[in-house]
Amino acid sequence: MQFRFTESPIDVGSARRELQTLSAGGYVSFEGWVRDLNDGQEVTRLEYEAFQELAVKEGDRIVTDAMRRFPIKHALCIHRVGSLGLGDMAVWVGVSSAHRGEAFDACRFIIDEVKHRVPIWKKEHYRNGDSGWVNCERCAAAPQHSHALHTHHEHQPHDHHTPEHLATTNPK
Amino acid sequence: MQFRFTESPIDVGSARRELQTLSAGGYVSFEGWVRDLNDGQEVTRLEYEAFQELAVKEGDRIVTDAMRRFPIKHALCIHRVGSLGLGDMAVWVGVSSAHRGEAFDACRFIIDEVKHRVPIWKKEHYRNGDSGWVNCERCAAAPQHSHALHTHHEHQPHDHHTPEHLATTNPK
Amino acid sequence: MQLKIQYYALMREQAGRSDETLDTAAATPAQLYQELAGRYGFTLSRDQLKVAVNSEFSDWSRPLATGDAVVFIPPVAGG
Amino acid sequence: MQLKIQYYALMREQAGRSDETLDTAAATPAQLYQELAGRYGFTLSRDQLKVAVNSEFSDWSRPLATGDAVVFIPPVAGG
Repeated sequence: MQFRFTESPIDVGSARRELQTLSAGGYVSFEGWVRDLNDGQEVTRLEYEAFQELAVKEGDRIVTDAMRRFPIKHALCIHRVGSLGLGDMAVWVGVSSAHRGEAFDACRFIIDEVKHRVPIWKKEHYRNGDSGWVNCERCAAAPQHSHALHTHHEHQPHDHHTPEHLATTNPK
Repeated sequence: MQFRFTESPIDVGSARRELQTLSAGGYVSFEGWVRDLNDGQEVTRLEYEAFQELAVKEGDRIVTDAMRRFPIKHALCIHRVGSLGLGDMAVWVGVSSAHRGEAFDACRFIIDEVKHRVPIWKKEHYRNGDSGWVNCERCAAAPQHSHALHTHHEHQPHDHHTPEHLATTNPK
Repeated sequence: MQLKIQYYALMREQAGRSDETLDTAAATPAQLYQELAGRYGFTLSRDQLKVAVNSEFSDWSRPLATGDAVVFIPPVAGG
Repeated sequence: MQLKIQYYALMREQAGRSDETLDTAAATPAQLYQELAGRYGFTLSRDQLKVAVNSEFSDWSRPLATGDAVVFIPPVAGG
Protein backbone atom coordinates (compact mmCIF):
# COMPACT_ATOMS: atom_id res chain seq x y z
CA MET A 1 0.00 0.00 0.00
CA GLN A 2 1.53 3.24 -1.18
CA PHE A 3 -1.14 5.43 0.42
CA ARG A 4 -2.07 5.10 4.08
CA PHE A 5 -3.97 6.85 6.85
CA THR A 6 -2.85 7.26 10.43
CA GLU A 7 -4.61 8.60 13.51
CA SER A 8 -1.32 9.29 15.30
CA PRO A 9 1.53 11.64 14.32
CA ILE A 10 3.17 10.62 11.04
CA ASP A 11 6.46 8.80 11.64
CA VAL A 12 8.63 10.32 8.91
CA GLY A 13 11.77 8.44 9.86
CA SER A 14 10.15 5.08 9.40
CA ALA A 15 8.27 6.13 6.24
CA ARG A 16 11.48 7.46 4.69
CA ARG A 17 13.24 4.15 5.33
CA GLU A 18 10.68 2.41 3.11
CA LEU A 19 11.97 4.49 0.18
CA GLN A 20 15.66 3.79 0.65
CA THR A 21 17.51 1.81 -1.96
CA LEU A 22 21.14 1.94 -3.02
CA SER A 23 20.15 2.80 -6.57
CA ALA A 24 18.44 6.04 -5.47
CA GLY A 25 20.52 9.23 -5.59
CA GLY A 26 17.75 11.70 -4.80
CA TYR A 27 14.92 11.90 -2.31
CA VAL A 28 12.22 14.59 -2.18
CA SER A 29 9.59 14.89 0.52
CA PHE A 30 6.62 17.16 1.06
CA GLU A 31 4.93 17.83 4.38
CA GLY A 32 1.67 19.70 4.82
CA TRP A 33 1.57 21.58 8.13
CA VAL A 34 -1.45 23.14 9.85
CA ARG A 35 -0.90 26.87 9.64
CA ASP A 36 -2.33 29.64 11.72
CA LEU A 37 -4.03 31.57 8.94
CA ASN A 38 -6.22 30.48 6.02
CA ASP A 39 -8.04 32.85 3.70
CA GLY A 40 -7.48 35.62 6.22
CA GLN A 41 -9.05 33.71 9.13
CA GLU A 42 -7.07 32.80 12.27
CA VAL A 43 -7.14 29.02 12.59
CA THR A 44 -6.88 27.34 16.00
CA ARG A 45 -7.23 23.66 15.03
CA LEU A 46 -8.39 21.33 12.26
CA GLU A 47 -10.34 18.11 12.00
CA TYR A 48 -9.64 15.74 9.12
CA GLU A 49 -11.95 12.94 8.11
CA ALA A 50 -11.79 10.60 5.12
CA PHE A 51 -13.89 8.05 3.29
CA GLN A 52 -11.04 5.67 3.90
CA GLU A 53 -12.18 2.67 1.90
CA LEU A 54 -12.25 4.67 -1.32
CA ALA A 55 -9.47 7.08 -0.34
CA VAL A 56 -6.79 4.39 -0.01
CA LYS A 57 -7.74 2.98 -3.42
CA GLU A 58 -7.66 6.42 -5.03
CA GLY A 59 -4.42 7.32 -3.25
CA ASP A 60 -2.80 4.08 -4.41
CA ARG A 61 -3.90 4.81 -7.97
CA ILE A 62 -2.23 8.23 -7.76
CA VAL A 63 1.09 6.82 -6.54
CA THR A 64 0.95 4.01 -9.10
CA ASP A 65 0.26 6.60 -11.77
CA ALA A 66 3.27 8.66 -10.58
CA MET A 67 5.49 5.58 -10.83
CA ARG A 68 4.30 5.06 -14.39
CA ARG A 69 4.78 8.69 -15.43
CA PHE A 70 8.16 9.34 -13.81
CA PRO A 71 11.25 7.09 -13.64
CA ILE A 72 11.34 6.94 -9.85
CA LYS A 73 12.30 4.17 -7.42
CA HIS A 74 9.74 4.37 -4.61
CA ALA A 75 6.91 6.65 -3.50
CA LEU A 76 4.63 6.76 -0.50
CA CYS A 77 1.96 9.08 0.91
CA ILE A 78 0.64 9.08 4.47
CA HIS A 79 -2.32 11.25 5.52
CA ARG A 80 -3.36 11.92 9.06
CA VAL A 81 -6.99 11.98 10.22
CA GLY A 82 -8.54 13.25 13.45
CA SER A 83 -7.95 16.44 15.36
CA LEU A 84 -4.77 18.43 14.59
CA GLY A 85 -3.28 21.50 16.21
CA LEU A 86 -1.22 24.33 14.70
CA GLY A 87 2.09 23.11 13.31
CA ASP A 88 0.99 19.46 13.15
CA MET A 89 1.78 17.48 10.02
CA ALA A 90 -1.37 16.59 8.08
CA VAL A 91 0.21 14.80 5.14
CA TRP A 92 3.58 13.47 4.07
CA VAL A 93 4.75 12.46 0.58
CA GLY A 94 8.16 10.92 -0.09
CA VAL A 95 9.79 9.91 -3.39
CA SER A 96 13.19 8.40 -4.15
CA SER A 97 14.75 8.19 -7.61
CA ALA A 98 18.06 7.87 -9.40
CA HIS A 99 18.08 11.57 -10.38
CA ARG A 100 16.56 14.51 -8.55
CA GLY A 101 14.38 16.02 -11.29
CA GLU A 102 11.99 13.09 -11.36
CA ALA A 103 11.73 12.99 -7.58
CA PHE A 104 10.64 16.66 -7.51
CA ASP A 105 8.16 16.15 -10.35
CA ALA A 106 6.65 12.98 -8.91
CA CYS A 107 6.37 14.36 -5.38
CA ARG A 108 4.55 17.44 -6.61
CA PHE A 109 2.31 15.39 -8.86
CA ILE A 110 1.30 13.15 -5.96
CA ILE A 111 0.43 15.93 -3.51
CA ASP A 112 -1.45 17.89 -6.20
CA GLU A 113 -3.53 14.86 -7.15
CA VAL A 114 -4.14 13.83 -3.54
CA LYS A 115 -5.49 17.28 -2.71
CA HIS A 116 -7.61 17.20 -5.83
CA ARG A 117 -9.02 13.67 -5.96
CA VAL A 118 -8.85 11.82 -2.67
CA PRO A 119 -12.02 11.94 -0.49
CA ILE A 120 -10.60 13.72 2.55
CA TRP A 121 -12.24 16.71 4.22
CA LYS A 122 -11.07 19.23 6.76
CA LYS A 123 -13.01 21.41 9.12
CA GLU A 124 -11.24 24.53 10.29
CA HIS A 125 -11.93 26.03 13.70
CA TYR A 126 -11.29 29.76 13.96
CA ARG A 127 -10.24 32.03 16.79
CA ASN A 128 -13.54 33.93 16.53
CA GLY A 129 -15.45 30.73 17.37
CA ASP A 130 -16.63 29.96 13.84
CA SER A 131 -15.80 26.78 12.01
CA GLY A 132 -16.21 25.56 8.47
CA TRP A 133 -15.59 22.70 6.05
CA VAL A 134 -12.94 23.91 3.64
CA ASN A 135 -14.23 24.24 0.04
CA CYS A 136 -17.80 23.59 1.22
CA GLU A 137 -18.98 26.48 3.32
CA ARG A 138 -19.01 29.03 0.56
CA CYS A 139 -20.93 26.63 -1.66
CA ALA A 140 -23.34 26.21 1.23
CA ALA A 141 -23.68 29.93 1.83
CA ALA A 142 -24.64 30.69 -1.75
CA PRO A 143 -25.55 27.54 -3.65
CA GLN A 144 -27.16 29.60 -6.40
CA HIS A 145 -23.67 30.89 -7.29
CA SER A 146 -22.09 27.51 -7.33
CA HIS A 147 -20.79 27.80 -10.87
CA ALA A 148 -18.96 31.03 -10.19
CA LEU A 149 -17.60 29.66 -6.93
CA HIS A 150 -16.34 26.54 -8.58
CA THR A 151 -13.32 28.33 -9.90
CA HIS A 152 -12.27 28.74 -6.31
CA HIS A 153 -12.52 25.03 -5.52
CA GLU A 154 -10.18 22.17 -6.21
CA HIS A 155 -13.17 19.94 -6.78
CA GLN A 156 -13.72 19.24 -10.44
CA PRO A 157 -15.39 16.44 -12.33
CA HIS A 158 -12.85 13.88 -13.48
CA ASP A 159 -12.50 11.78 -16.52
CA HIS A 160 -10.41 9.33 -14.50
CA HIS A 161 -13.52 7.68 -13.13
CA THR A 162 -15.65 6.77 -16.02
CA PRO A 163 -17.66 3.58 -15.72
CA GLU A 164 -14.86 1.30 -16.95
CA HIS A 165 -13.44 1.48 -13.44
CA LEU A 166 -16.66 0.03 -12.14
CA ALA A 167 -16.57 -2.92 -14.46
CA THR A 168 -13.68 -4.41 -12.52
CA THR A 169 -14.60 -3.38 -8.99
CA ASN A 170 -18.35 -3.83 -8.89
CA PRO A 171 -19.45 -7.42 -8.29
CA LYS A 172 -22.94 -6.80 -9.63
CA MET B 1 23.99 30.93 8.20
CA GLN B 2 21.65 29.31 5.74
CA PHE B 3 24.35 27.09 4.25
CA ARG B 4 26.55 24.89 6.41
CA PHE B 5 29.01 22.01 6.23
CA THR B 6 29.19 19.04 8.54
CA GLU B 7 31.70 16.21 8.89
CA SER B 8 29.20 13.96 10.66
CA PRO B 9 25.86 12.58 9.42
CA ILE B 10 23.34 15.35 8.68
CA ASP B 11 20.79 15.67 11.50
CA VAL B 12 17.59 16.21 9.50
CA GLY B 13 15.31 16.37 12.53
CA SER B 14 17.16 19.27 14.02
CA ALA B 15 17.62 21.05 10.67
CA ARG B 16 13.90 20.73 9.92
CA ARG B 17 13.01 22.31 13.25
CA GLU B 18 14.87 25.47 12.20
CA LEU B 19 12.32 25.89 9.39
CA GLN B 20 9.18 25.47 11.48
CA THR B 21 6.86 28.41 11.90
CA LEU B 22 3.11 28.49 12.43
CA SER B 23 2.64 30.55 9.28
CA ALA B 24 4.09 27.79 7.08
CA GLY B 25 1.66 25.34 5.50
CA GLY B 26 4.12 23.49 3.29
CA TYR B 27 7.59 22.03 3.69
CA VAL B 28 9.70 20.48 0.93
CA SER B 29 13.04 18.79 1.46
CA PHE B 30 15.62 17.29 -0.84
CA GLU B 31 18.26 14.75 0.14
CA GLY B 32 21.14 13.63 -2.06
CA TRP B 33 22.11 10.01 -1.37
CA VAL B 34 25.26 8.17 -2.46
CA ARG B 35 24.09 5.66 -5.02
CA ASP B 36 25.74 2.49 -6.18
CA LEU B 37 26.02 3.36 -9.86
CA ASN B 38 27.17 6.49 -11.68
CA ASP B 39 27.66 6.73 -15.43
CA GLY B 40 27.61 2.96 -15.60
CA GLN B 41 30.36 2.48 -13.00
CA GLU B 42 29.81 0.62 -9.72
CA VAL B 43 30.57 3.03 -6.91
CA THR B 44 31.78 1.79 -3.52
CA ARG B 45 32.35 5.08 -1.66
CA LEU B 46 32.79 8.82 -2.15
CA GLU B 47 34.98 11.54 -0.75
CA TYR B 48 33.69 15.09 -0.62
CA GLU B 49 35.88 18.13 -0.10
CA ALA B 50 35.05 21.82 -0.24
CA PHE B 51 36.72 25.20 -0.34
CA GLN B 52 34.67 25.98 2.72
CA GLU B 53 35.49 29.66 3.19
CA LEU B 54 34.09 30.54 -0.23
CA ALA B 55 31.50 27.75 -0.33
CA VAL B 56 29.57 28.96 2.71
CA LYS B 57 29.45 32.49 1.27
CA GLU B 58 28.27 31.22 -2.12
CA GLY B 59 25.78 28.83 -0.50
CA ASP B 60 24.38 31.66 1.63
CA ARG B 61 24.02 33.81 -1.47
CA ILE B 62 22.03 31.04 -3.15
CA VAL B 63 19.62 30.66 -0.24
CA THR B 64 19.27 34.43 0.10
CA ASP B 65 18.57 34.61 -3.62
CA ALA B 66 15.89 31.89 -3.26
CA MET B 67 14.23 33.85 -0.46
CA ARG B 68 14.14 36.91 -2.72
CA ARG B 69 12.78 35.02 -5.74
CA PHE B 70 10.14 32.92 -4.01
CA PRO B 71 7.68 33.89 -1.24
CA ILE B 72 8.97 31.32 1.25
CA LYS B 73 9.37 31.39 5.02
CA HIS B 74 12.70 29.67 5.71
CA ALA B 75 15.34 27.75 3.80
CA LEU B 76 18.49 25.92 4.77
CA CYS B 77 21.10 23.72 3.09
CA ILE B 78 23.58 21.42 4.81
CA HIS B 79 26.35 19.64 2.91
CA ARG B 80 28.47 16.85 4.26
CA VAL B 81 32.20 16.54 3.64
CA GLY B 82 34.58 13.63 4.19
CA SER B 83 34.23 9.96 3.33
CA LEU B 84 30.71 8.64 2.59
CA GLY B 85 29.44 5.14 1.99
CA LEU B 86 26.58 3.92 -0.21
CA GLY B 87 23.21 5.24 0.96
CA ASP B 88 24.75 8.06 3.02
CA MET B 89 23.21 11.51 2.77
CA ALA B 90 25.58 13.97 1.07
CA VAL B 91 23.35 17.04 1.07
CA TRP B 92 20.05 18.20 2.54
CA VAL B 93 17.90 21.17 1.49
CA GLY B 94 14.74 22.19 3.36
CA VAL B 95 12.24 24.96 2.59
CA SER B 96 9.06 26.03 4.39
CA SER B 97 6.44 28.35 2.94
CA ALA B 98 2.79 29.32 3.23
CA HIS B 99 1.86 27.44 0.05
CA ARG B 100 3.46 24.35 -1.43
CA GLY B 101 4.27 25.55 -4.96
CA GLU B 102 6.89 28.02 -3.79
CA ALA B 103 8.49 25.47 -1.47
CA PHE B 104 8.96 23.04 -4.37
CA ASP B 105 10.33 25.76 -6.65
CA ALA B 106 12.71 27.18 -4.07
CA CYS B 107 14.01 23.79 -2.95
CA ARG B 108 14.77 22.80 -6.53
CA PHE B 109 16.37 26.15 -7.27
CA ILE B 110 18.66 25.82 -4.26
CA ILE B 111 19.90 22.30 -4.99
CA ASP B 112 20.38 23.11 -8.70
CA GLU B 113 22.43 26.20 -7.90
CA VAL B 114 24.42 24.48 -5.15
CA LYS B 115 25.44 21.69 -7.54
CA HIS B 116 26.30 24.27 -10.16
CA ARG B 117 28.08 27.03 -8.27
CA VAL B 118 29.39 25.99 -4.87
CA PRO B 119 33.05 24.86 -4.74
CA ILE B 120 32.54 21.28 -3.60
CA TRP B 121 34.18 18.28 -5.24
CA LYS B 122 33.63 14.57 -5.04
CA LYS B 123 35.91 11.68 -5.80
CA GLU B 124 34.22 8.41 -6.64
CA HIS B 125 35.83 5.09 -5.82
CA TYR B 126 34.74 2.21 -8.04
CA ARG B 127 34.44 -1.52 -7.51
CA ASN B 128 37.11 -2.13 -10.17
CA GLY B 129 39.65 -0.19 -8.09
CA ASP B 130 39.59 2.98 -10.16
CA SER B 131 38.67 6.35 -8.77
CA GLY B 132 37.98 9.74 -10.24
CA TRP B 133 37.01 13.34 -9.53
CA VAL B 134 33.50 13.79 -10.91
CA ASN B 135 33.36 16.29 -13.82
CA CYS B 136 37.17 16.47 -13.90
CA GLU B 137 38.56 13.16 -15.07
CA ARG B 138 37.18 13.34 -18.56
CA CYS B 139 38.55 16.86 -18.89
CA ALA B 140 41.85 15.48 -17.71
CA ALA B 141 41.76 12.51 -20.07
CA ALA B 142 41.18 14.62 -23.14
CA PRO B 143 41.82 18.28 -22.43
CA GLN B 144 42.00 19.00 -26.14
CA HIS B 145 38.27 18.16 -26.34
CA SER B 146 37.31 20.33 -23.45
CA HIS B 147 34.80 22.41 -25.38
CA ALA B 148 32.88 19.40 -26.58
CA LEU B 149 33.00 17.86 -23.11
CA HIS B 150 31.76 21.02 -21.52
CA THR B 151 28.22 20.23 -22.49
CA HIS B 152 28.47 17.28 -20.16
CA HIS B 153 29.61 19.37 -17.20
CA GLU B 154 27.67 21.49 -14.80
CA HIS B 155 30.57 23.92 -14.70
CA GLN B 156 29.86 27.06 -16.66
CA PRO B 157 31.17 30.59 -16.46
CA HIS B 158 28.87 32.78 -14.39
CA ASP B 159 27.80 36.32 -14.65
CA HIS B 160 26.93 36.27 -10.95
CA HIS B 161 30.48 36.94 -9.96
CA THR B 162 31.61 39.96 -11.80
CA PRO B 163 34.10 42.24 -10.07
CA GLU B 164 31.44 44.26 -8.23
CA HIS B 165 31.33 41.46 -5.67
CA LEU B 166 34.97 42.05 -4.99
CA ALA B 167 34.47 45.71 -4.26
CA THR B 168 32.77 44.88 -0.97
CA THR B 169 34.79 41.84 0.05
CA ASN B 170 38.28 42.73 -1.00
CA PRO B 171 40.09 44.98 1.50
CA LYS B 172 42.66 46.04 -1.07
CA MET C 1 -34.93 -1.62 -2.46
CA GLN C 2 -32.57 -1.36 0.49
CA LEU C 3 -29.49 0.83 0.23
CA LYS C 4 -26.75 1.66 2.71
CA ILE C 5 -25.80 5.36 2.79
CA GLN C 6 -22.74 6.89 4.50
CA TYR C 7 -22.37 10.61 5.14
CA TYR C 8 -19.16 12.59 5.53
CA ALA C 9 -18.13 16.10 6.54
CA LEU C 10 -20.73 18.82 5.92
CA MET C 11 -23.29 16.28 4.70
CA ARG C 12 -22.85 14.18 7.84
CA GLU C 13 -23.59 17.25 9.91
CA GLN C 14 -26.58 18.27 7.79
CA ALA C 15 -28.02 14.72 7.79
CA GLY C 16 -27.37 14.40 11.52
CA ARG C 17 -25.99 10.88 11.04
CA SER C 18 -22.94 9.01 9.72
CA ASP C 19 -24.84 6.24 7.99
CA GLU C 20 -28.24 4.69 7.57
CA THR C 21 -29.95 1.81 5.79
CA LEU C 22 -32.76 3.11 3.68
CA ASP C 23 -35.79 1.67 1.87
CA THR C 24 -36.14 3.66 -1.32
CA ALA C 25 -37.61 3.62 -4.79
CA ALA C 26 -34.66 5.67 -6.16
CA ALA C 27 -33.28 3.83 -9.17
CA THR C 28 -30.06 5.85 -9.54
CA PRO C 29 -27.70 7.93 -7.36
CA ALA C 30 -29.19 11.04 -8.97
CA GLN C 31 -32.69 10.12 -7.84
CA LEU C 32 -31.41 9.11 -4.42
CA TYR C 33 -29.69 12.44 -3.95
CA GLN C 34 -32.85 14.32 -4.88
CA GLU C 35 -34.82 12.31 -2.32
CA LEU C 36 -32.25 12.85 0.47
CA ALA C 37 -31.66 16.52 -0.32
CA GLY C 38 -35.40 17.03 0.13
CA ARG C 39 -35.37 15.21 3.45
CA TYR C 40 -32.20 16.74 4.99
CA GLY C 41 -31.96 20.10 3.22
CA PHE C 42 -28.44 19.51 1.89
CA THR C 43 -27.00 22.85 0.78
CA LEU C 44 -24.56 21.39 -1.75
CA SER C 45 -25.95 21.13 -5.25
CA ARG C 46 -25.44 17.89 -7.13
CA ASP C 47 -22.90 19.38 -9.52
CA GLN C 48 -20.65 20.08 -6.54
CA LEU C 49 -20.59 16.42 -5.56
CA LYS C 50 -19.23 13.15 -6.78
CA VAL C 51 -20.84 9.85 -5.86
CA ALA C 52 -19.41 6.45 -4.99
CA VAL C 53 -21.21 3.11 -5.13
CA ASN C 54 -19.63 0.15 -3.33
CA SER C 55 -16.46 2.14 -2.66
CA GLU C 56 -15.81 3.15 -6.26
CA PHE C 57 -16.59 6.39 -8.04
CA SER C 58 -19.80 6.03 -10.02
CA ASP C 59 -21.96 7.67 -12.62
CA TRP C 60 -25.02 9.51 -11.34
CA SER C 61 -27.19 7.49 -13.71
CA ARG C 62 -25.89 4.03 -12.81
CA PRO C 63 -28.76 1.66 -11.88
CA LEU C 64 -28.73 0.86 -8.17
CA ALA C 65 -29.29 -2.64 -6.81
CA THR C 66 -30.48 -3.68 -3.39
CA GLY C 67 -27.63 -3.83 -0.90
CA ASP C 68 -25.55 -1.18 -2.72
CA ALA C 69 -23.54 1.18 -0.50
CA VAL C 70 -23.78 4.80 -1.63
CA VAL C 71 -21.58 7.72 -0.56
CA PHE C 72 -21.99 11.32 -1.71
CA ILE C 73 -18.64 13.11 -1.88
CA PRO C 74 -18.52 16.85 -1.13
CA PRO C 75 -15.64 18.98 -2.43
CA VAL C 76 -12.46 17.42 -1.05
CA ALA C 77 -9.79 19.24 0.95
CA GLY C 78 -6.99 16.85 1.82
CA GLY C 79 -3.42 17.85 2.52
CA MET D 1 55.51 39.24 -4.58
CA GLN D 2 54.38 36.63 -2.09
CA LEU D 3 51.09 34.79 -2.71
CA LYS D 4 49.33 32.06 -0.79
CA ILE D 5 47.91 29.29 -3.00
CA GLN D 6 45.48 26.55 -1.92
CA TYR D 7 44.78 23.44 -4.01
CA TYR D 8 41.66 21.29 -4.02
CA ALA D 9 40.52 17.99 -5.49
CA LEU D 10 42.26 16.93 -8.72
CA MET D 11 44.57 19.95 -8.60
CA ARG D 12 45.62 19.16 -5.02
CA GLU D 13 46.57 15.67 -6.17
CA GLN D 14 48.42 16.92 -9.25
CA ALA D 15 50.28 19.61 -7.29
CA GLY D 16 51.05 17.12 -4.54
CA ARG D 17 50.18 19.68 -1.87
CA SER D 18 47.18 21.44 -0.26
CA ASP D 19 48.75 24.89 -0.08
CA GLU D 20 51.97 26.77 -0.45
CA THR D 21 53.34 30.28 -0.13
CA LEU D 22 54.98 31.32 -3.37
CA ASP D 23 57.33 34.05 -4.53
CA THR D 24 56.23 34.95 -8.04
CA ALA D 25 56.33 37.66 -10.65
CA ALA D 26 52.82 36.75 -11.90
CA ALA D 27 50.74 39.93 -11.97
CA THR D 28 47.33 38.27 -12.47
CA PRO D 29 45.64 34.92 -11.72
CA ALA D 30 45.94 34.11 -15.44
CA GLN D 31 49.72 34.52 -15.36
CA LEU D 32 49.92 32.62 -12.08
CA TYR D 33 47.98 29.69 -13.53
CA GLN D 34 50.27 29.54 -16.53
CA GLU D 35 53.31 29.43 -14.25
CA LEU D 36 51.86 26.70 -12.00
CA ALA D 37 50.45 24.60 -14.85
CA GLY D 38 53.97 24.52 -16.28
CA ARG D 39 55.41 23.45 -12.92
CA TYR D 40 52.82 20.83 -11.93
CA GLY D 41 51.44 19.68 -15.28
CA PHE D 42 47.82 20.51 -14.45
CA THR D 43 45.57 18.73 -16.94
CA LEU D 44 42.65 21.15 -16.61
CA SER D 45 42.73 24.01 -19.07
CA ARG D 46 42.08 27.49 -17.79
CA ASP D 47 38.66 27.75 -19.40
CA GLN D 48 37.54 24.80 -17.25
CA LEU D 49 38.41 26.66 -14.06
CA LYS D 50 37.24 29.57 -12.02
CA VAL D 51 39.55 31.46 -9.72
CA ALA D 52 39.07 33.00 -6.29
CA VAL D 53 41.20 35.69 -4.67
CA ASN D 54 40.87 36.26 -0.93
CA SER D 55 37.87 33.90 -0.79
CA GLU D 56 35.82 35.63 -3.49
CA PHE D 57 35.41 34.75 -7.13
CA SER D 58 37.69 36.89 -9.24
CA ASP D 59 38.50 37.92 -12.76
CA TRP D 60 41.48 36.20 -14.35
CA SER D 61 42.95 39.63 -15.15
CA ARG D 62 42.61 41.16 -11.69
CA PRO D 63 45.93 42.64 -10.49
CA LEU D 64 47.37 40.58 -7.64
CA ALA D 65 48.93 42.15 -4.55
CA THR D 66 51.40 40.67 -2.13
CA GLY D 67 49.67 38.56 0.52
CA ASP D 68 46.69 37.65 -1.71
CA ALA D 69 45.27 34.16 -1.30
CA VAL D 70 44.54 32.47 -4.61
CA VAL D 71 42.47 29.33 -5.23
CA PHE D 72 41.86 27.70 -8.61
CA ILE D 73 38.44 26.06 -8.78
CA PRO D 74 38.03 22.92 -10.89
CA PRO D 75 34.58 21.92 -12.16
CA VAL D 76 32.40 21.54 -9.07
CA ALA D 77 30.39 18.44 -8.16
CA GLY D 78 28.48 19.06 -4.97
CA GLY D 79 25.26 17.30 -3.99
